[in-house]
This record gives sequence, C-alpha cells and structure tokens, in this order.
Amino acid sequence: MAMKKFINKPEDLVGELLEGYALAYADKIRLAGNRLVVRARRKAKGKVGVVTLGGSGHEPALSGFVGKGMLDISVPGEIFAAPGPPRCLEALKRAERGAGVLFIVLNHAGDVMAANLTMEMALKQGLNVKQILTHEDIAGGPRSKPENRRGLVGAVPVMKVAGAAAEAGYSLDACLAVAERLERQMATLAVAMTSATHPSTGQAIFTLPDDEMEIGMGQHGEAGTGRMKMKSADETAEAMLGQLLADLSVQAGEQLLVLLNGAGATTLMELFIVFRRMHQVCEARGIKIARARIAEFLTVQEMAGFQMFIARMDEELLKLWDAPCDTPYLVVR
Amino acid sequence: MAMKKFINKPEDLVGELLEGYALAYADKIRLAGNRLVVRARRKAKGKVGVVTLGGSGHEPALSGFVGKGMLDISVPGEIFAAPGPPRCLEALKRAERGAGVLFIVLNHAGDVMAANLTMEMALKQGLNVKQILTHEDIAGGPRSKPENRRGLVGAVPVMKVAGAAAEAGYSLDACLAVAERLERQMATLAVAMTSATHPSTGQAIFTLPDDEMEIGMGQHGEAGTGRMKMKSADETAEAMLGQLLADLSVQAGEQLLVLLNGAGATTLMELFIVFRRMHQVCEARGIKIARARIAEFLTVQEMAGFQMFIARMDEELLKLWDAPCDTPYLVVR
Amino acid sequence: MADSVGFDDLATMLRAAAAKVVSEHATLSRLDSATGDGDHGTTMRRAMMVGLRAMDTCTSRDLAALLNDVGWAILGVDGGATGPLLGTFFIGMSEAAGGRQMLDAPALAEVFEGAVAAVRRQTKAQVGDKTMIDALVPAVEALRAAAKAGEGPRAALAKAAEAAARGAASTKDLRAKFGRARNLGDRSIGSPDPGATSVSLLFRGFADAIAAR
Amino acid sequence: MADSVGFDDLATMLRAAAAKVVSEHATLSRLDSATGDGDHGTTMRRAMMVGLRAMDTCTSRDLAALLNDVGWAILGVDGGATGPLLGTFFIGMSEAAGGRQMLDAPALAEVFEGAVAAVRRQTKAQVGDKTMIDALVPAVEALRAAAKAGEGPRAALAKAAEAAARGAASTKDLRAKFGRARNLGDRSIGSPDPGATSVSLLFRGFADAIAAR
Ligand SMILES: Nc1ncnc2c1ncn2[C@@H]1O[C@H](COP(=O)(O)OP(=O)(O)O)[C@@H](O)[C@H]1O
Ligand SMILES: Nc1ncnc2c1ncn2[C@@H]1O[C@H](COP(=O)(O)OP(=O)(O)O)[C@@H](O)[C@H]1O
Ligand SMILES: [Mg+2]
Ligand SMILES: [Mg+2]
Ligand SMILES: [Mg+2]
Ligand SMILES: [Mg+2]
Repeated sequence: MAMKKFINKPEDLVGELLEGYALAYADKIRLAGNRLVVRARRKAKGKVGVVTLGGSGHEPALSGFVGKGMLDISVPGEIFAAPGPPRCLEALKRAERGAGVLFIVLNHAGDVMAANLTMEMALKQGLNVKQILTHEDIAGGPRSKPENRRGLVGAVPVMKVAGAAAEAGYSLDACLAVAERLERQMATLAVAMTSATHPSTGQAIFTLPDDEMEIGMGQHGEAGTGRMKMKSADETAEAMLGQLLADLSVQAGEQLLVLLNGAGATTLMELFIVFRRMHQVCEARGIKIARARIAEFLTVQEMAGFQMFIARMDEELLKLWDAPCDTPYLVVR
Repeated sequence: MAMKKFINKPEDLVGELLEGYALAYADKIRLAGNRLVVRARRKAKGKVGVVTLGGSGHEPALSGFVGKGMLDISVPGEIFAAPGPPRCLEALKRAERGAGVLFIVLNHAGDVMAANLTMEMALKQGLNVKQILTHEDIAGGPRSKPENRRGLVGAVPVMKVAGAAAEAGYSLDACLAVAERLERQMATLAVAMTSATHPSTGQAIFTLPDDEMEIGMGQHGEAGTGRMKMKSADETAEAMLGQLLADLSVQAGEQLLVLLNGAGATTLMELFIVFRRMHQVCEARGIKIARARIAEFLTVQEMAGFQMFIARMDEELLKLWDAPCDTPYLVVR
Repeated sequence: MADSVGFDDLATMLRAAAAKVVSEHATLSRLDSATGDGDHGTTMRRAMMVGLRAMDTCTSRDLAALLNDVGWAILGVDGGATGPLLGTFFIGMSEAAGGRQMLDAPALAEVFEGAVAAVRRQTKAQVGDKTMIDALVPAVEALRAAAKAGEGPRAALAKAAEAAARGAASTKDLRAKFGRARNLGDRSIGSPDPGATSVSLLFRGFADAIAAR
Repeated sequence: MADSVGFDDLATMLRAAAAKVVSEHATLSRLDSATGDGDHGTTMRRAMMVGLRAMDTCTSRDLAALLNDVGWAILGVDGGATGPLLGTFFIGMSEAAGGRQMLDAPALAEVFEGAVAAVRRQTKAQVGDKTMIDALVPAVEALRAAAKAGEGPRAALAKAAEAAARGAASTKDLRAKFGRARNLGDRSIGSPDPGATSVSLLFRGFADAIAAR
C-alpha cells in the first residue's frame, strides 16, 4: 500500500519542508548556516539567546516557535532524530548576543546525548551557555526519577516563558531560573488511539487494536503504560487529569496553565469536549484554570491522540506566558 | 469497530464542544443566547457587525474566528448541518451596533436556504443587513456559474478582510464591497487522500482506494471531479496550482495571498513541501506570493488532504489582511 | 365524516410519518454517505423529534396552527438542506389550510400543493434533478389526480405514497444537479437520493395512518 | 605482517561493516518499530553513508585520523540516539589508536576498549539494559580474551563477532531500561534491540573483511 502522504523522495523530506516553511513565513523566520531556523530579524544585543534542538516530523514543533518573544534559533534534526552536535554548536554561537544562551533540551536519549556533547564543546570554547532539560511526561515513572521522564509538549511553554524573560532583559541565570521553575511545576500525559506512518520508512510506528487506546504513549510511538479499551472523552479526561493533578499535588486555590496538544488526527472538536470535562473537574476541586490553549503544538504525524499538559502558575510565570510574541505558530498580542 | 474519537454521546457533541471552547477561550469569546458564539467584549457602537453561519465539525472554522478584527458572531449548526434561520436572525439582531450587519454565507445548499430565509425575516423586520455568498471552489464548474461553486476555506480571508474593514470604520456598503472584491478574486481547490468518520453516525463519509486521491473533494466528503492514482507532493502542487492560476487568469507581476488549509490528518510537514513547489512555480511565472499562511483553518474531521487557496491581492486588500486581529485561532499583531 | 381529514387524523398522520422516518434514519444516513455527507438520517431524526415535540406543546385544535408549529420547529432545527425545505413544506401546508378544519380529498390536494409551492420558493430543483422534489411532485400530482377522480383521502393518500416511492426509486438512475451530490457528476448515478427517500417515507406514514383509521 | 591490522585493513573493515548495515537497514527499522520509533535503519544508513564519504575524503594514511574523520562525520549526522553513540565509538577508537599504524590483536583490543569507554561516557546503560551495550561489551571482551589467549586479529575478530551476535540475540528476552523502548516495560520483551543488532552487524562486517583478506 502506498503511503498516503504528500511528499516527494523521503530522503529529501527535511530539506524540502524547511525550505517551504521558510518561504511561507519569510516575514518571521529564515534558514541560515547548516539548516538552522533563525529569526528574520536578529534579537537586540545584550539579550539572552534561546535555542532548542529536536527531530523533525513534529511540526509545528519546534521550529514553528522561532520568533520575537520565543526562540532565537531551532536546530531541526531528521525525522524523529536529533541533530548532530556540530549544528547545535553553530546555533549556540549564532544566538550569542552578549548575554549568554539558554539551550532548551527535551529529554529523549538522542537529544540529550547530542546536547551534552554540544555543551562539552561549547564550554571548551568558552561560550556562556546554560542548559535546561524538560522531562515532564508522568508516564515515564515517579517524579523522583526525572531522568526517566520524557520531554513532551511542555517544552513549548518553557520556550515561551524563557523567551519572554530574555526579551524582558532577564540575565541568563534569571532566564534559567524561571524556565526551571516552570519545568518543575509542569506535568504532561499523552494518549494515542491510532498509529502514524513514519514518513521515511512508510511503516506504522506502532499498532493498536481497533477498540483500544493507550495512555502514556510517547511522541514517536514509544509505548506507554496504559493500553485499555477505548473510553469516552469524559472518562479519558478524568483519568488523565486525575493522574496529572496527583503528580503535581495540585491543591484547591492554586491556578493552572492547561494545554491540550493535538497529536495529528484528533480534532479540535474532540479536544474542546475533553477540555470541558477538565474544567468541570478542576472547578469541583476548587482549582482554577487561569490560562488554556487548545491546538497542535507538537504533532506525531497523523496519529490520533493528544497530550494533556498542566502547570502550576505563579504571577511571574503568568506574566511571561501572557507577554507578546510573534512566531509563525504562536502569536500573542 | 468502535469510532476512534474522544467524544461522549453523539447527540451531545455540538453542545459540549461549544461549552469546552468557550471555557478554554473565555478571554476572547463566550456563548450567548441560543448557542451563538460572540466576542467576550462587544464591538464599539457605530461599527458594522460581521456574522457567519455554518455546520460544526470543521473546527476551528467558523467559530474559531470570532474576536476583534474578524467576526462578531458565529452561528454554529449541528455537525455538517447549517443552523436554522431563527438562530441566525437572533445573531443578526445582536450584531447590530448602529451601522448594519454583514452576513457571510458559504455556498452550500443548506446554508444558503437558511440564510435566505433569515434575510427574508430580517428585512421584513427592518434590519440593515447585507449578505455575501462565498463560492470559490473551482471544482464546482466554470467561473460563469458561481452558483455551482461551493464555499470553502476562502470564507476565512473574507471574514478577515471584512472584519478589518468593519473595525476600521468602513460603512456596511464599503465592507460589502471589499469583501466582494476579494471573493471575486479568489479560488480554492481541495484534495483528499483518506476519508473521515462522521462523528454522529460513526460511518466513513466516503471511500477512496488505498492508492488513490481525489482532487475537487468538498469539505463534507462530497466527491470531486478528479479521482486519480496518488501523486507526489510536487506533482499535486503543480496540477492544483495550475488550475487555480488559470481560473483566475493570474498574470506575471501580480501578487497573491496563498493559504494551504490542512483538512485534518495531513501534516504541516507535507503542506510545507507542497508550498515549496507552489512558490517555485509562481517564481518561474513571475507571480509574487505576497502573503502565505499554512494551517488548519477549516477541517473535515480527520480526513487527509488539504485546500489550496489563492487570491489576487491589491494594496487595500493586503492592508486589511495585515491588520491586527485577536481571535482564538487567528492572531495578527 | 370518514371522507375528510380532521385535526386528530392529521396529528396521527404526522406522528406516523415521523415514526417512519425515525425508524429508518440509519438507512437514510447510509444513502447520504454514498452521495453527500452522511448525515441525512441524523438530521431528519432531529427534525422529526422537534416536530413531535411541537405537536405535544401545541394547545390549539386548529389544523393550520398545528402545521405552523411543526413547520417552524423544523425550520428552527440545525437542519442543513433538509431543515429549510421540510420546515417550509409544513409552513406551506399551514398557509394553504387557512381556516379549514376538515379536509376532503380536493382540500387535501390543495394543502399539499401549497407545501410544494413553498418548497419551490426555496430551491430551483426540478423533477429529474435527483432531489426530494422527485418524490414530492409526483406524490402531490397523484393525490390531486385521485381527488379529481373522486376518490377519498384514504385512496388518494395511498396513491400519493405509491407515487412518492416510485419517484424516490427513480432517482437511483439520475445524475444529481443540486445539493452536495451535485459535484459527483456521473458517479451520483446508482444510489437513490436520500431526501427523496425521506419524502417517500413521510407519505408512506401519512397513507398508513389514514388507512389504519 | 598478516597478524596485524594496518590502514588498508582498517579501511576494508569499515567499508564492509558499513555495507552490512546498509543492506540490512529495513530490518533494523522494523525492529525499531516494535520497540522504538521505527527509524533506526534509516538513521544507521545515514550514519554509514556519511562515514563512507568521510573515508573517501580522508587524505591521511594515519589510522587515528581515519577513525577520527569517520567518528566526527557520524557525530555530525542528525542521528537520534545512534549518532552520538556511534560517533563517539569511532572517536574513542581513534583516541585509543594514538600514533600506532599497525594493530596486533592486543592493540586491537585496546582500541576497541577505548571505543567502549567513550560510549560509556555517553550513557549509563549497562549490559542487560537492552541497548547496543549488550552487543558491544561482550564483543570487546571476547576480543580481549582471544588476544590474551594469543590469537591473531582474524580469530579474535571472529570471536568478537560471534559474541556480538549472541549479545544482540540475548536482548530479545530483556526488558528495556534505556532509550525509547524503556517505557514499554514488559512489552519490550520479545523483540531484539535494534542498536544491539546494528553493533552485531558492524562486528560481522569487521570479521568478514579480515577473514577475506
Ligand atoms: N438545492 C436543493 N434543492 C432541493 N433539495 C435539495 C437541495 N439540496 C439538498 N437537497 C435535498 O436534501 C437532501 C440532503 O439533505 P441533508 O443530508 O439533510 O442535508 P445536507 O446536504 O445539508 O447534509 C438531498 O438528498 C436532497 O434531496
Ligand atoms: N541511553 C541509551 N544508551 C545506550 N543505547 C541507547 C540509548 N538510547 C538508545 N540507545 C540505542 O539506540 C537504539 C535506537 O537508535 P535510533 O532508533 O537510531 O535512535 P532513536 O531512539 O533516537 O530513534 C536503541 O536500540 C539502543 O540500542
Ligand atoms: Mg528516532
Ligand atoms: Mg449535512
Ligand atoms: Mg447530508
Ligand atoms: Mg529510533
């Protein structure tokens, strides 16, 4: 069976998608150096640079969030494969505007190894770089073992908050501090209902029976922990939100940022219905959803499913979340 | 086989999705009256109101574009079914701020009949309402028979331009005039690769062989005109763009707005690749793509495919397209 | 007066027609999947349910009032192409019924002709265009012919139902010219029109109700 | 000196290993679909292709320089977990090779031990955790043992390749503790680790090249 995707040669995928992206959003971003996605207009001198790396195939993540108020540079890898350290190093150097660079890394083995090697080289060369690792997938294991937790959509709000702090003139340490505070206060759980086709191999990245779903599914089809018969939107929302609130020990009176991130084939229609139940559950528990966004931030090709993200917010984090930004796939006025 | 969607009871779908949407975006929109989606803050007095109607199941369209700079009110119907005239009439009355109301209607039999009945009642009651019909689907037949052309994603830029004009203080006639100018200068062609499940019936809305795609597919699975073996992204882009440019007789030196609207399961990755080829073709012909957006504006559940939209732009239309707006699913700074 | 249709007869006819459509809604959606967007049964069921509810809350014993309430309720439904067509159908019946409370066969024909006229104001579709018109027009023509031939409401409605069924069946071999099926072109041939099928079910319900009286 | 590995031998070993992996890439991706994200074969092929290109452009006849070029080329690839691990593997070999141009069996063991040490700096994975470590460590241990027993490069590499294959096969019954397969828990049992399979293919290539010499 032919792969039902609009592509040309699989080996040209990443180069072509980046080219098309840069042509479409030339007002906001451009390609530079060795396939780096950079802002159309460089950040002012004296401000902290914000850089991330990650595999392609998750569009709009991560390069969709390059722009004023978020990322300075994204280093896109091949499909589901982290970029090599030399390109990352190039990005860190370019992003330096005299105030140091924050390097946002999602916890996946390949990304972390590439980032660690990059950091080694960067520090050897005297660059002023700090790294933050996002690992908020509660399906990976207990909070006490963060190294087992994958980095999911939570990287996007971390970029938003760090980017806003950088724009506001925070120092590198201060940017790192707010980013780490959000990172510690956030939790994500994913669910999948159907598989996706790997665009390079044309194969399904996993299989799931016709009447089952899987909670805890990773964003590359890495299996989760909870394969079960399909549940209604309300039941799914309750089960997932319950786990997230417990993981963060969210108490009555606290306020949350909520993201519902569509994986690909799941519609906004469904996510609205899931959010409705989340809101009811929070309301019943006296928890306030202070901000919410329902969209595709980080996709897994045409997989059906979503990531449910919550973060405990304080006033500074809310202010940074609300700060204006202007990227191709997130604009805040 | 169970339907792989996160829903509760199918008959509660629309009510629940609207409730969730309003809870998530309470800063921008709210529900009012009989299931109308209205702005969180009403438009200033003395400005033209902008209202639309349409079936649900296409999220974010159409209610996702209610907000400053675009729609005042959207009247969502049931899944793929236009709302009844009484609710439309209620919306027109609410949107009246002393300068009249523009009523944007997509050309589908049900929407048009509901809108015509609404207009009859509205005029009988002395309301100052003008209607614009969008019908830019070139698969429907020749430009000389606009009544056969369906209204596709082109309604969104019409809302954007009309909404910006209204915000800028244009009169009702002037709003109608720019909206009609854009409408006459725009063309859309859709393609589908896989079907979608109707969320109320659980049935596929059409079937397509494993290795075929269909050009001209409507946004409810209404068949198109060109069923064919699957083609590469480049071939698909060339074939579709060629038809669109011919339909509008676009000449070298002219400038276009381009939208690539994902139908549901088709990734941004693929749409970037398609856009890349569109850009190459336009460049070779001396046509300038002045503005572009690649996103899901109007979906068909989890269908794989997209709508390719082009519009010939003049300076006034570009200015209105670029004007700030702040809706849940389109923000321009 | 067994050769006229009164308020209670009409109510029974409407309820029987609604029940017929509701019980066939899955078939109607399936037909719509072949040529449209697969929701005709869902929409028809929704329309019939609000029609029944309007009958329950109608306090008047006036024929025209009952039809008017039903028509406006259906018109108010989120009904795609069906809501406006069916809503104006009943509103058209109401207007043609005027002050009359007992309808003999010629009056019944007149009332249904009013319905057809109202529907025709909503659409340019003609017989042969593969829409509900293909069932509606022959049904009402058959009703009128039977009335002219001196037959009573029972026989006239039976003839109308047969004509509607034939009309609906005839759409199978037609090419769609209106609605979502239009773009299918030749591929719309081979599957009967869902709207015409609904109309034939409505007339079957009308006829059966009067036959059982 | 037939009992040592020189520059041309090493080049032949590397090319044979790359060819082996490239020819099996579809299998490797299939294994990765079972427990990971289905791209291991694609990534390995990409890594091997840039490694081969680096060999083509390497102008030096120094062992360490060749290994260093190959290692950095692979490190520079968009390589997921594989790129850094495999890249540092060859860089580690290069560092351990130092200035030597002819490697007898003990020296060969030392060079591969350097590779293992470099890989271990990238990951905390141990034997039994279902990663490429499960093929790599026993392969190099077997190589060292053969060298100690006085065997030459040919026999030592043959033993290493057998040990790598056994190690890769052993991962089938293990539960993954690292990488994308980790979250699968018990469900990771039953399918061999793709990275370990790759390592066994590399050693098979090394051994075959020297055997054919
Ligand atoms: N323009 C039209 N004129 C007459 N009948 C129409 C028209 N458009 C649609 N119909 C009828 O409506 C039926 C489809 O109804 P339904 O599926 O409920 O609405 P929608 O097409 O909006 O989904 C068609 O089978 C046809 O009989
Ligand atoms: N932390 C780790 N330590 C050692 N080996 C690892 C680790 N993570 C992954 N691997 C190895 O990498 C292989 C997967 O490689 P590949 O599919 O190319 O990368 P990715 O997992 O990034 O898609 C696994 O089979 C395993 O052998
Ligand atoms: Mg990968
Ligand atoms: Mg419909
Ligand atoms: Mg329909
Ligand atoms: Mg992999």
